[in-house]
Amino acid sequence: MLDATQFSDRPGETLLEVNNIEVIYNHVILVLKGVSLSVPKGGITALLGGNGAGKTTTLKAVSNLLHSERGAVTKGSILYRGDRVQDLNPSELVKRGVIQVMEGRHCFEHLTVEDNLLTGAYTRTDGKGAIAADLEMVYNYFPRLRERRKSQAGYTSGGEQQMVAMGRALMSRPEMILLDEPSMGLAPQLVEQIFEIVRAVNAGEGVTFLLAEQNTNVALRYAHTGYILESGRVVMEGSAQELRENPDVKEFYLGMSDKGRKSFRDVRSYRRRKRWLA
Amino acid sequence: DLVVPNLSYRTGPFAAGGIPYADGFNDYFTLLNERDGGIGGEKVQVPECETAYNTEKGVECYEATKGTGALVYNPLSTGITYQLIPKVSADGIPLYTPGYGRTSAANGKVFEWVFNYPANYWDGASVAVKHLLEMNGGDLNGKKVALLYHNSAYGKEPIRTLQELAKKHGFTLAELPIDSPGQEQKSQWLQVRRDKPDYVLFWGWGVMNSVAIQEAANIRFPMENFIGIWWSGSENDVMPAGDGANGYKSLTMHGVGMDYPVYADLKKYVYDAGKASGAGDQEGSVIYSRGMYAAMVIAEAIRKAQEIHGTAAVNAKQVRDGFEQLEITEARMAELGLPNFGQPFAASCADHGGPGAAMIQQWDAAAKKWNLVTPFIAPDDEVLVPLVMEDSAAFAAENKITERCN
Amino acid sequence: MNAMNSEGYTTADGRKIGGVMMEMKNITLRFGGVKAITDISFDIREGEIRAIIGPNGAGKSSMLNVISGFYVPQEGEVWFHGQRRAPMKPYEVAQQGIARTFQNIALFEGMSVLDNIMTGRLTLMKTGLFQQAMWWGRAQKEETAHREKVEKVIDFLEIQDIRKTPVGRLPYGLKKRVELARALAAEPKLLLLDEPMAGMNVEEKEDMCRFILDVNDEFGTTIALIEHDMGVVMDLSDRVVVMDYGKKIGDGTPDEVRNNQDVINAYLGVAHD
Amino acid sequence: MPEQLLYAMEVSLNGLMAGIMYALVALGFVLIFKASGIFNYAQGVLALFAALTLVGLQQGQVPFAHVINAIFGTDLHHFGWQLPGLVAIALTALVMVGLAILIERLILKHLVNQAPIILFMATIGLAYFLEGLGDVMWGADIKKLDVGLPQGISEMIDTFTFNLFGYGFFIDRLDIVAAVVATALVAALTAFSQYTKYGRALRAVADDHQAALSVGISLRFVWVLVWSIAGFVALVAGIMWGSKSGVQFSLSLIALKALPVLMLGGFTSIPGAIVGGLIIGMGEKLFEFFAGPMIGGATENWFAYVLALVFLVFRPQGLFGERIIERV
Amino acid sequence: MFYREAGEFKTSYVDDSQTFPIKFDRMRYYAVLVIGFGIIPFVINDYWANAVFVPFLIYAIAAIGLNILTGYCGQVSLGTGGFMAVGAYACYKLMTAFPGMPILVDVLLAGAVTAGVGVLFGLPSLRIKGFYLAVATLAAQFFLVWLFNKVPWFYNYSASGQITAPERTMFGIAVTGANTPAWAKYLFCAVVLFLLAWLARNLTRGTVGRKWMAIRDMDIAAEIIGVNPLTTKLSAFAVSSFFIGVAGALFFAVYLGAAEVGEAFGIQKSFLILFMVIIGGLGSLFGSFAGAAFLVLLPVLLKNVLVEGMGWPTDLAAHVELMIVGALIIVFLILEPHGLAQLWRVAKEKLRLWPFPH
Ligand SMILES: Nc1ncnc2c1ncn2[C@@H]1O[C@H](COP(=O)(O)OP(=O)(O)OP(=O)(O)O)[C@@H](O)[C@H]1O
Ligand SMILES: Nc1ncnc2c1ncn2[C@@H]1O[C@H](COP(=O)(O)OP(=O)(O)OP(=O)(O)O)[C@@H](O)[C@H]1O
Ligand SMILES: [Mg+2]
Ligand SMILES: [Mg+2]
Repeated sequence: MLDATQFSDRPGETLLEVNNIEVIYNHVILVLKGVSLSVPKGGITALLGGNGAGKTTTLKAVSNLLHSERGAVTKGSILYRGDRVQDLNPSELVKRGVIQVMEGRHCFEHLTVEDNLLTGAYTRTDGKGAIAADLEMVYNYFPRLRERRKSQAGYTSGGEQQMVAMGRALMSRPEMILLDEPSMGLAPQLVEQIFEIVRAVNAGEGVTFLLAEQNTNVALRYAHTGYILESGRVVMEGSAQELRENPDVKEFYLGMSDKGRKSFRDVRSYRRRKRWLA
Repeated sequence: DLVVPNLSYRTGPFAAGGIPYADGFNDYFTLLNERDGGIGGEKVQVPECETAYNTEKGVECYEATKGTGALVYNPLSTGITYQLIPKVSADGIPLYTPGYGRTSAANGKVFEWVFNYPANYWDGASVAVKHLLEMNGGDLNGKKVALLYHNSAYGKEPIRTLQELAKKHGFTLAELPIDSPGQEQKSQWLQVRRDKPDYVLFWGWGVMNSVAIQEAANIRFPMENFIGIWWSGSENDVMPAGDGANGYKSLTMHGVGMDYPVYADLKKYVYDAGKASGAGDQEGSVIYSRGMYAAMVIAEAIRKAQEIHGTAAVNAKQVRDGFEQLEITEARMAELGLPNFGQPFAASCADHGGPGAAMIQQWDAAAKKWNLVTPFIAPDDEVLVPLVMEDSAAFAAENKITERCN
Repeated sequence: MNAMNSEGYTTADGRKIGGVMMEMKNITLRFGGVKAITDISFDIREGEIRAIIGPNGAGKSSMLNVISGFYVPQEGEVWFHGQRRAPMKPYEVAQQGIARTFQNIALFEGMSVLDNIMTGRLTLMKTGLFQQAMWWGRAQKEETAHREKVEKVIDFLEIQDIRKTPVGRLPYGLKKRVELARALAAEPKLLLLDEPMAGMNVEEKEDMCRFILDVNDEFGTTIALIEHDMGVVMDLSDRVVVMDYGKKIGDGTPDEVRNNQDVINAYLGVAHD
Repeated sequence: MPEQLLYAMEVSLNGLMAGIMYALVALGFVLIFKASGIFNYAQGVLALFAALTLVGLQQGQVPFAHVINAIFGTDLHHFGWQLPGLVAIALTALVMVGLAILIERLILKHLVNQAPIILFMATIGLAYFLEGLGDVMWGADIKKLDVGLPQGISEMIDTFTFNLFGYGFFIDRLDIVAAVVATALVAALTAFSQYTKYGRALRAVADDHQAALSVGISLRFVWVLVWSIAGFVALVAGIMWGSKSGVQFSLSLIALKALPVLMLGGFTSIPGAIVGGLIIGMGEKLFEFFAGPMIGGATENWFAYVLALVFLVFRPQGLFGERIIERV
Repeated sequence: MFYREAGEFKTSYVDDSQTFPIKFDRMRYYAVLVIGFGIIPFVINDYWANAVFVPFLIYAIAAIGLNILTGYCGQVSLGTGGFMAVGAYACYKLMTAFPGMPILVDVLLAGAVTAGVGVLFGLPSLRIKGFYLAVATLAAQFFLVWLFNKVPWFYNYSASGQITAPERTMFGIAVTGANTPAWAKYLFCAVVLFLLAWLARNLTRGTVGRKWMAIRDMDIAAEIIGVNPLTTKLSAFAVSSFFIGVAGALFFAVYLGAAEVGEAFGIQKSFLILFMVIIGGLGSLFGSFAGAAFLVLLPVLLKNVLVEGMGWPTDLAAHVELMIVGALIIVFLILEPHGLAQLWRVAKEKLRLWPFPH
């Protein structure tokens, strides 16, 4: 078990390494055009970028969920703990401790909230007791879920479903969690909560996080390092610190102008997004 | 060569009946080719075409084969027969449907191209009733008879006749339809068990047969009072019921078993020569014999045609004449190695239906064989002829056909 | 309409807000045991941008569903244009000029972007089955007429380049935009938006805001909007309803709400700048 | 007691029995639907295939004999052994497991995350294939299936009811066996899907393939498991129907009797299959008994469906089916 | 680049919404028409007509019909056989009741009658969804078949319950009955198919089509944006049944000439046509043609290859045929779950990109 401080002592040791992968959907649609990431062990890495940049695709490539979307990694390699994982099937990957929280909830709508959480523990073998304990932990993170535990997930609110998805992942006691847009549709203080949880889990249990996030400013507040994706390519990377400072990031991702945060009302003029690569 | 297509079905729900029939049909012609070098010196080709008892496939087969100079068709399916009747009439190819198909085709005045001698369903119904009469010293008054039938064109054929006969002989008729395929017959047999009919007549085909016999055995219905049409009287039908089937009766229009001289030749020229059709394990079975019988009649008709037209390479039109003037005598059957196998008959321009006599066979479960328990019984023409006339007249009217032969 | 409603008011930036367009009176909605909404009343005025905020599961989306007739509240009345609305089917509501977008995108995955947006105009298209079958003549004329309108929307939302793409392939953010286009195509009087900016980055949110504001003052469309991004809510909306556990805990201008202690406790957590 | 009433009782009883026979087939459908949202059109053919294999193994038939003979001109038919029923059943069960594995490898694996109708279509293809394969392997003739199950009227009930009402009811001994087996099966399967983590996994897979994958449920395992069980259920159904009507093509058509049962009980409920079976069986038989004579009989086929339809109008997800979630 | 759409700019929305926006496609389409109407009728013989073309054309009509219901409106139906039977028997009754009436009118009226029946059995679709509905439509299938089998009025009290199509002519040439020339059969069906396909195209490209698809893709959302599910679903049932009814009428009157309901319009028909639609491609008219062609041609082809070509025994051939068809269905689905039509589209996209992989 290492915690954040340890992490800061010895960076570098990478858990996941994505080397210049290319992803194609339906044999024709080229989406990732050579993406490379390296995710340090015990770190929180943010994957930023606009709509359609390829964040989700990248995460799915790592967790091998692409096949089920008729997509495929056609170039490059994905190494987890140094060994190549792109040919494993997702369940083997989960057994190795990599689990994904998918974009847009994906709850099992006919199962109750609690059953949903328990499916997260499917691959676990450490007995009922441990699982029950973790269930308790999840309920403590998300009290709202405890109230709705017996109702079918399909009938819970958007945010509740988001919590279910999160909790379900935690239930598998993973070593690495791929989070896709965790903050989407969550109330502000819950967003903070979620990220607090992320930080806690990361520090406490040493779980590594790779998270795709639109809410750049929260993401960069909690992440250690970040990558910025633009239409299938990594256009910028660096420590959260550096990224926060970067003027372009400031303008396009944090919505800051030199004179602090400006009102959404004032943004009336048509503004073209700056492209890093023409 | 002479081409006699064999529209058979070795697959689908009725394969169990289609296979032996097709084998018998093929083997007989193989015999003629091997032993006599064909008919009148002309080899016979029997191209087989799979219909799976399905009308569309039947049409496809017909169209596929008719171009090859086919001389006669024998589709072994009432449904397909109805498809083909208009077509053969237009294309001028005879259609031979012994013991099945459209009964009123017996009236040659209307159905120029169709032949269904020696017997048809209405004959069968009448013969069955006659047998019942014999069993009851000629009186069926107040008796209850149930007709259990395949809920289709085939199964419905005998109803009119039986209704007439019921009027005439004063027995009551109960009609119990069973939907194809007929694995579930509980309702029908419970009803039989309640109403306790004295006799059950049965028009079934395929799995329906074995299930019916099984169920009859289950409810302990006296088997000797359970009489099936000739399509419900094969080994396949009684075997599954085991001993329960003992005593079950069915009609037949020809002999059964292998004690006919022809089998010696078949063995010599066909089976042992490894030329047997299909898996070659059907010899002597009831349906096999029927296929062979049909082949025999067709062969004789062709021979007749050759005789009439003085050429070996006859065409379809000439073969029709052969059918129309065909006469099968006891002597002839003996020559063919099938003494007393079928009934003697002579066709004519007006009569395409033959005498319509049939025998009753009974299953001996212990010996696992059918025994003939009656000689040929002639049907009750005084009832049947008017019916045939009526139905064929209706057809003639609908299709604007003018009567021939007069 | 009674006098009080008809007044209207003028916003900070001088937009004129008309009388009450839609009024919810004491709405209560239950699902078996769950009380999604408890006795909530509020109104939406002509031309205003009305925000509904609240923690997850507070009942916001349910409220929109009540407005668009998909959920039928056990108690309470819905008043529209000064008349009590008789219980009616969702499609009838839509025909009254109420269009909406959904929280979990509800686009027609099997159709192209263009067709999806065209469906927005179904309520306005009138040719019958037989004219359609004949095509030439009325059907075609109508088709092209509406197509022109739709193209305007497409230009407006800057999605020309994806016109013909099947929506299934679009990334999340664009789907949201297409959904907005579909709603706009209906030329609604009242536009309901359920978290239109979820899953967008600041820049995209800025674009979205621009669209919403433009719709509001170019077509004078009234807008009710659910959003979790306080920045957006506070900047855009004229008045805000705050819900918590199905109850209304606040209602007023952004500033009033922002400083309302209940709201801070229940939702904002920290007082928001 | 009035005769009619007695008859009606007898008919109802037999209806219930028939219903159980239908339920045996329906069970297979439910299992697969529950576990993958696949409507398995091939279930009927599976039953046929299982029965054919069982008879074949028991009689020591040479598989593909017909083809082999056709090609090599040999004359193979039988190995000449005669296995005891249970051994044959066990072997057949193994074959069905093997089949399940093949199906997963060759078909399902490639269709993860596809629309239900597509998977449905795939099972149709499978049905065609198995139908052909079964015939090629074992031949198309009627086969007698005999694993020593009792058959025919049960004297006990007959005499008992006779002493009671003066009219002996007919109950087929085979049906009684079927009833017992079915109850056991249902109990076992329900327990399995309620109380094991696999049960939960199955339902998860049915809801969302991708999400199931993402939490580490191995679709491969789940599907092989489920199809094996379904194969076994098919075997049981095959045995019951086979001993009733002999084994041949039509056996696959019993699937059609199972559909209304399925619909009425709910595609996702194991007990539903039984209850649905009972209702359908009894309903159709009683209708035939009362209305049949008036409107010409053979009403069972359509009435079963109409009956189910009526229920559906009131409960669109069937009696015990999972509520269809309608949410935006 | 073999296949171009680049360099074609639409100047009006009318052009843009035409059936074949791409010149290349348009050309191919005209070519097909020329062959279909200009060449085949002159070279066709009985075998090709009865074994291949006529069934293909008729099944194509039925497939389009079912595709409208299942592919466009998302209502899975297994009642197709029953509805074809309605068409057939309606046509038979009309033909025999009004011998003077032109056959084309008979056929279209038969379609109309079927549409009515279709709407009736469509009503449950308002509550029942998905596979439940599919199984529910079987009620229609079995009931209708039973009805036509039981009630003698439908088959004019003929002894065996078979119906036989009397001869009817068009412009003095027989199109039904035994004496119909092959080309007449073919041409009659081809014309009807052409007309109906054109109607289908119009319906699916406009308002009605969008309503159907909206209901298919997400019925709740559709209702909320203003689609009336009742009228939409029923209209789909009506139109689809009309097509299927016409197909049934042709199937009986022109193709079979005589029919027995259980045999010709049994449950297998329902499945067969559903297969055509799915294999061809749900929600694609081209798919309906492709699917029909596939399932009509393939068996005939296999049969000829295996039996005539390789001289296999017919039963073995038949079994193997089943296996091959089954296997092919699966293979196609794995290659492209959305049917032959989609396979075709992807192929085109590849061609467009050719020689570049993406
Ligand atoms: N199943 C698919 N088939 C075809 N194209 C797809 C598919 N899924 C995604 N794409 C394409 O891949 C590109 C990247 O999509 P992706 O979902 O990875 O972006 P994203 O960064 O996650 O966007 P968002 O922030 O909106 O989630 C998009 O342009 C999209 O059109
Ligand atoms: N159809 C339904 N059946 C049962 N419960 C429901 C249904 N719809 C909503 N609920 C419950 O009602 C409550 C309010 O749901 P709603 O979707 O309105 O929340 P919300 O305010 O939109 O939250 P979020 O911001 O997360 O979307 C939730 O607890 C939800 O579980
Ligand atoms: Mg994404
Ligand atoms: Mg919501």
